[in-house]
Amino acid sequence: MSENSIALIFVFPLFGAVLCALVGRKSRNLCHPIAVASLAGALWGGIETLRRVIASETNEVSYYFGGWNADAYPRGVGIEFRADYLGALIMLVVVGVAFLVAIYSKLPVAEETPEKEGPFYTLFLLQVTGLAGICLTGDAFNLYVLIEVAALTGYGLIAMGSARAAAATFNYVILGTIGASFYLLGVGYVYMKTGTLNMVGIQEVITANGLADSAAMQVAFVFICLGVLIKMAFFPFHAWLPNAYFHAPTATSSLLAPLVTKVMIYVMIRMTLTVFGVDFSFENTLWTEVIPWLVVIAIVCAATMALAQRDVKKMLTYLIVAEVGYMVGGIWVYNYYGFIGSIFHIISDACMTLCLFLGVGIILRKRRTTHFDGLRGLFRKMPFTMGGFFVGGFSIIGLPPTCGFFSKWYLITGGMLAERWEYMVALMFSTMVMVVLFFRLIERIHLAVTESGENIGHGHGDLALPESETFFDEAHWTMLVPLLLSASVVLVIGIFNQDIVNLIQDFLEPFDLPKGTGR
Amino acid sequence: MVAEPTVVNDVRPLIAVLTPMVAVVAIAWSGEKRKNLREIFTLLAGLVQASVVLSLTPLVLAGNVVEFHVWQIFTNVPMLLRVDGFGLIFAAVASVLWIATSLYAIGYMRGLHEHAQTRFYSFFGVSLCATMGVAFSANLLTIYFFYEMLSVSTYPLVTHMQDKEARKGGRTYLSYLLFTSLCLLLPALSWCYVWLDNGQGAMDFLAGNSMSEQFSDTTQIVLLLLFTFGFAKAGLMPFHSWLPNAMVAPTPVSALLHAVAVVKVGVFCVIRVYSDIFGIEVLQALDGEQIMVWIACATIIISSLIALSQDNLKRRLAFSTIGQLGYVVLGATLATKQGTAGAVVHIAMHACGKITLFFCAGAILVASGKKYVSELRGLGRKMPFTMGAFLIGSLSVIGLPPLGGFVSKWYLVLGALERDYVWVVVVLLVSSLLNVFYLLPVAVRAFFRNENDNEEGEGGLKEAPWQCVVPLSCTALGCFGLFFFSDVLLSLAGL
Amino acid sequence: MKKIALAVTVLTGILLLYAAQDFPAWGDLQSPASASPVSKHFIADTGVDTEVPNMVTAVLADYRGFDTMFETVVIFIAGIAIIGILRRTGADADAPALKRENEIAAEPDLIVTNTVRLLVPVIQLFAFYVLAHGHVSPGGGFQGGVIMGASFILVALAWDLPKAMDRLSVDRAVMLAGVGILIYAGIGLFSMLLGGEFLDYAELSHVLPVSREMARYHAMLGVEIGVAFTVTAVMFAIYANLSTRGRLEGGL
Amino acid sequence: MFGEDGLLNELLVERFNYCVYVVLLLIGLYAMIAKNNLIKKLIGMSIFQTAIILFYVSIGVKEGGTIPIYVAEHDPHGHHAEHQAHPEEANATEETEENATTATTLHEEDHGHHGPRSLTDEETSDYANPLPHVLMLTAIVVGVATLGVALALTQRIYRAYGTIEEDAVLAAILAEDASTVIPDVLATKPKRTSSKSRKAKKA
Repeated sequence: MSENSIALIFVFPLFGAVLCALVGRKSRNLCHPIAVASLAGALWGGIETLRRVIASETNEVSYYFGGWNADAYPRGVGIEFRADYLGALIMLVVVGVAFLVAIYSKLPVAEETPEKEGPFYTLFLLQVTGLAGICLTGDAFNLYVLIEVAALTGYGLIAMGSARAAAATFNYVILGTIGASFYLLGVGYVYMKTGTLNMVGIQEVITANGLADSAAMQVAFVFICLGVLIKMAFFPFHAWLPNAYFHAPTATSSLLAPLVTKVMIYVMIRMTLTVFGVDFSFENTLWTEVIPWLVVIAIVCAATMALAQRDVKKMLTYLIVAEVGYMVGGIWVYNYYGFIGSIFHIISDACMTLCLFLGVGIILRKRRTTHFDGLRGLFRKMPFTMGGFFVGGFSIIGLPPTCGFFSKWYLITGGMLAERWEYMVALMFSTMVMVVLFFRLIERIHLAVTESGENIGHGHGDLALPESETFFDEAHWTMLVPLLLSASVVLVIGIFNQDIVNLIQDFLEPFDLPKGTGR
Repeated sequence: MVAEPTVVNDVRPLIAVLTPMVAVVAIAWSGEKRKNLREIFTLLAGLVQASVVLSLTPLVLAGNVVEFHVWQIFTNVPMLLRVDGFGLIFAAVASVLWIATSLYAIGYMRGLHEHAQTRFYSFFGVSLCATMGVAFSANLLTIYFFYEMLSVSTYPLVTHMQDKEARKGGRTYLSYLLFTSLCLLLPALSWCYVWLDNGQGAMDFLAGNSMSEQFSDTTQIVLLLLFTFGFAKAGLMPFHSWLPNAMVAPTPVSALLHAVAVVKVGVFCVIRVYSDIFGIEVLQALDGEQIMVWIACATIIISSLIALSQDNLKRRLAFSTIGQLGYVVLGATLATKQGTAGAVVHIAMHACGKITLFFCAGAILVASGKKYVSELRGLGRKMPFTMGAFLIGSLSVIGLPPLGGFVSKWYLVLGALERDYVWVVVVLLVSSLLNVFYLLPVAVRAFFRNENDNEEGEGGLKEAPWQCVVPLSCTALGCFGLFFFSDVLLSLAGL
Repeated sequence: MKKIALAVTVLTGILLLYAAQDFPAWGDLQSPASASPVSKHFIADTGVDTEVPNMVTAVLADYRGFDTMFETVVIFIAGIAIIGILRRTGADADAPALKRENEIAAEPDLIVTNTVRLLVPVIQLFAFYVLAHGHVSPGGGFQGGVIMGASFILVALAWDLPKAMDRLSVDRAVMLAGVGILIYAGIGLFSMLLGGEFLDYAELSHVLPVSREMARYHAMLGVEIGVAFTVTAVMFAIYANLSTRGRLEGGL
Repeated sequence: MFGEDGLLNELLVERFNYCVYVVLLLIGLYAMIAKNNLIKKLIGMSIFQTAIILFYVSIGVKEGGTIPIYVAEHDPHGHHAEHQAHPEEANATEETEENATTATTLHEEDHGHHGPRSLTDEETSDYANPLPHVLMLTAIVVGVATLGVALALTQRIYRAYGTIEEDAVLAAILAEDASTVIPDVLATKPKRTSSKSRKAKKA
């Protein structure tokens, strides 16, 4: 079974999804266990895959669907799944995050989208299938199909919430379709000029035919990047994200917020490194001089907008936009360390965003609101929940030893070596904004002060909170355990970052990225 | 680096760092209901920690360094604990004074019936863990970890009162510390990390100083500035104003913050960077390094002048602290062996003196509820022990023999003369005079002014609880002790 | 918004035209896409590999069968998502139906119903033909499924939705769609269990009394049937939900 | 780029298809962004996707190529069928094949095996490229699915706000936002206790 581990990653969720759809109407309670079990299976397949990649000599494992392997047939005849360190790591993050969210979603789904458990878990599992597939596929068109699988399930999952969610989703559909269509168009250009859809095949043809100066290829690159940037909610194209994630049901936003944008950044890395190749992607001043400045604008604007929010969940959605800027910047400073930072930040940001969204979900469930005013005194009621939430916050700020510190570290190093000072200033600015944001939250959660600054309870003697507020009221264990797990993952990834970074370095080594400056 | 010290692997540094964390778990478990148990745990942890730290002294005095490898953070950069003389001085000061502070805190907190005492003791423990970590860090990254940990873990202590003022103070505190550490320090660290590609291990405090080979003078100055201001806990102007703002905290916290843990961590880090990352020789050879001396001197003078105008006793002490920290930084910037030694010893001397002063301020608050210098008339007769200790602490901070403060100032003067900075000597003298002007009147007013107005309840004024008085008397005696045993400190500091 | 749109459109247009100068000539035999080994292999060796005369079907269901599986999943997702979005639950479900203006509670027209009665079997038969004959002529699961779904929609148009739902209720449609995916993925999984890769139909020759190539041929028919199931069911489910705003009652 | 012999002529005459797709795509894109009516946006979306489909299919065209389904002589089953059921017809095709210029020997060899054979290069150029067609089948399906979901969303929006004009929906949402009061959880609790105490006093 081990040689089929790549197939298992999506076979489990796929069959699980169909099963959910089949049993969902009659016995809704079965859906949750099915989802958790199938994701556990997928997780096993994912770990097995990573293990195989590590064991393999070339640091990558290929899997040819339908048996159309590259030895007997021309490359690109069938669809190839190619797991290298980059893909395998991010796939593992996707499946792991989804697994935690699946456990977590038991109560929120039953409460927020009653009687829709069947459709919800079906879409949930298919979303995971799509996202995990994106990380592994070695075929540019298959990537499009999987992007659309992820997008469509996303639309469904978000719109299952309120009418507001539907209105927000409509924007998402329009922008998402523009993004995906641009990607499709770009792939069409690439196919027209290279005659293959296999990612490695495309790279080979570009090198062999000297397509670096081809106008069509350049436009293809621009379209693909544009499409991916829209899909990842890069700043000027972010309009769909905050509302969609804000109004989405808790379980949905907990799943989508950590994963969708990150996976799209993965796609961008994949496109620049594997498909178009380093020379093509980073030698053309048409975009290499433009995108870093866009990144700066994106980070600064998104951070500023986050600062203006008075609602935790809304604030977090803007933080996602800012973090997207970080990672795109990490790619486009075009430096070895920048890439490490970018890839590591995909992993760590997924974990810490998960942590925060899980925390926000619990707040929402307890307080019926995520507005700043509703946060007072939460720490007394739910110390463990809020502890986990704070860990996520520290990681976003970038305090050691959480993983956020290490990714930021590599990003800064990359920016410094590439002498992209404007990027570093933007990073610093947004870090400061995050400090302000999170300590504003911590102040409210921890200190029980009101918006106007008056204090509930006085400094001396016991806090004069209403009696009902002082007792210990922790979240349900199905919600608390995933939160604490994600918080500990944030710490563990941080502490053992060296192991992950080694894998990323092994992945990046063949691309011969610039490691230093001309200093 | 004269001779390579022998490296001894030992788990004791880790034990010293982790003891407070274990205590935190025990404290949190005991909770508000079992007060006595909780406080016993606190004291016990302090005793264990102090004895572990002190047990390392013979090893270090014999010229060894003690190391413990925790885990690998980056390529070439492990999380490494290492005890050398300098670190040991700081760790010993911190752990011994923690015992005193814990004892004092018990009296203070119970005396004022403070809320959330469990939280208070817990985070106190965490801060101590971070302080120990800083003292024993073997490289820049490890030190950064503990530095940030200290920033965050003292936040709940600063905002302990939970009122508007505490909130404001907490905000200023964190925004200054995190802004500097994330925006100045992190790039500087990352800049240093770049060397690692050349296999130099330049972040390690024991590694040879390759700074001058790697960077131009301008770059080095920029790095120097980034580091010096990045460690904003050192309280150098213009990043000093978190310190007076953090005065909203309960007095034991202020004592810990301003005498032992936080500010000393700041200057400790600065000295580490100056002497172990840049290296004395490099600094001496560096053009434009004098700018740091000027900044330190300016901080000393300006803060002393501001201290003169403060009526709130704790704020006055806070500005005094800023000035005293300036001494330490000055010693480091002098870039001579004697200057550095002076700086190191001054950490201990000032810690002992200033904690006494804060203890006294707290004891006065507990006993009489008075916060302002102008209210203290005649208090010396009611609280002879407290005010006596205050006088001793003041004299030590001013730097009169036979008190500890004298020794460190002496070496600072020697260091300045070695570099032919006569004007620095002048600055030192002027600032000592200013110290006299802002510290002595407090004691004088307490002892020699009659109380003009008899207010309600004044008659019943007594000494503070014994848990308060005992520690402050001990630390006051410590000021004497440090003078007489200063040779141990100096030999640890490498002289 | 209009100005932004105009600017975006003009920019995109410039990019597109800029790229167009680099395009290969129309119908160029030597264009990279036409001359690539992949394309050549599809044309030259489909017969050898799979014995299917319709290259499009072979590429769709076998060479790129994984794409097609997810394509089917996309259809399935659309059906589930629409149900998820439009289904009324809780208080929403009890809300009274909106009375539409000019609503005529008319009987179904006799001419229409009778014509449909005659047409539906023919349409369904044709759907089976398109499905089954997809290997040798244009057609296949998607096309057949759509035609099949259209027959149910026609019933719903001629009478009303409940009449059509008597034949294929939305619940059953969801089930059918799931079964379609199960057939497709099940064939893939079965070939994996037989020792090949996922969707490596040739492995089915271990259990079928045919050659490896013919195993691919037959398995393709199998997956096309799965596709047809899903498409039929989802087409109808989409229609049923959209036409009644998720209430599943009354006519259009 | 805009020389007299250059782009315009080339675009309009030689690459007419490409031009059509560009125009369609731009129409669709403009409608998606600029139109106020949600349904019109969706129409734009459909046009946009159709344009891409047109583009892809244009890639697959080969001059003189037929649809990518084997003609009888290349049909892997053709020979079996012909030999068994219609021997005369099979012979007839065989003759035409022998008259034809291509790869006779290979063909005969194949004939001997009565099985499918690999086509020669020249034979392959007779068929259009099947891959773009397959890809577009997928793209069409994806487009339909997206459209379906988007229509469902539109209905949901209409159900909630009674309009499908974007600005009207936005106005309704803003009005809704303005009227929502954030429930202050902590502030409400003391009142409750005080009312309880009041009751206690009454009692």
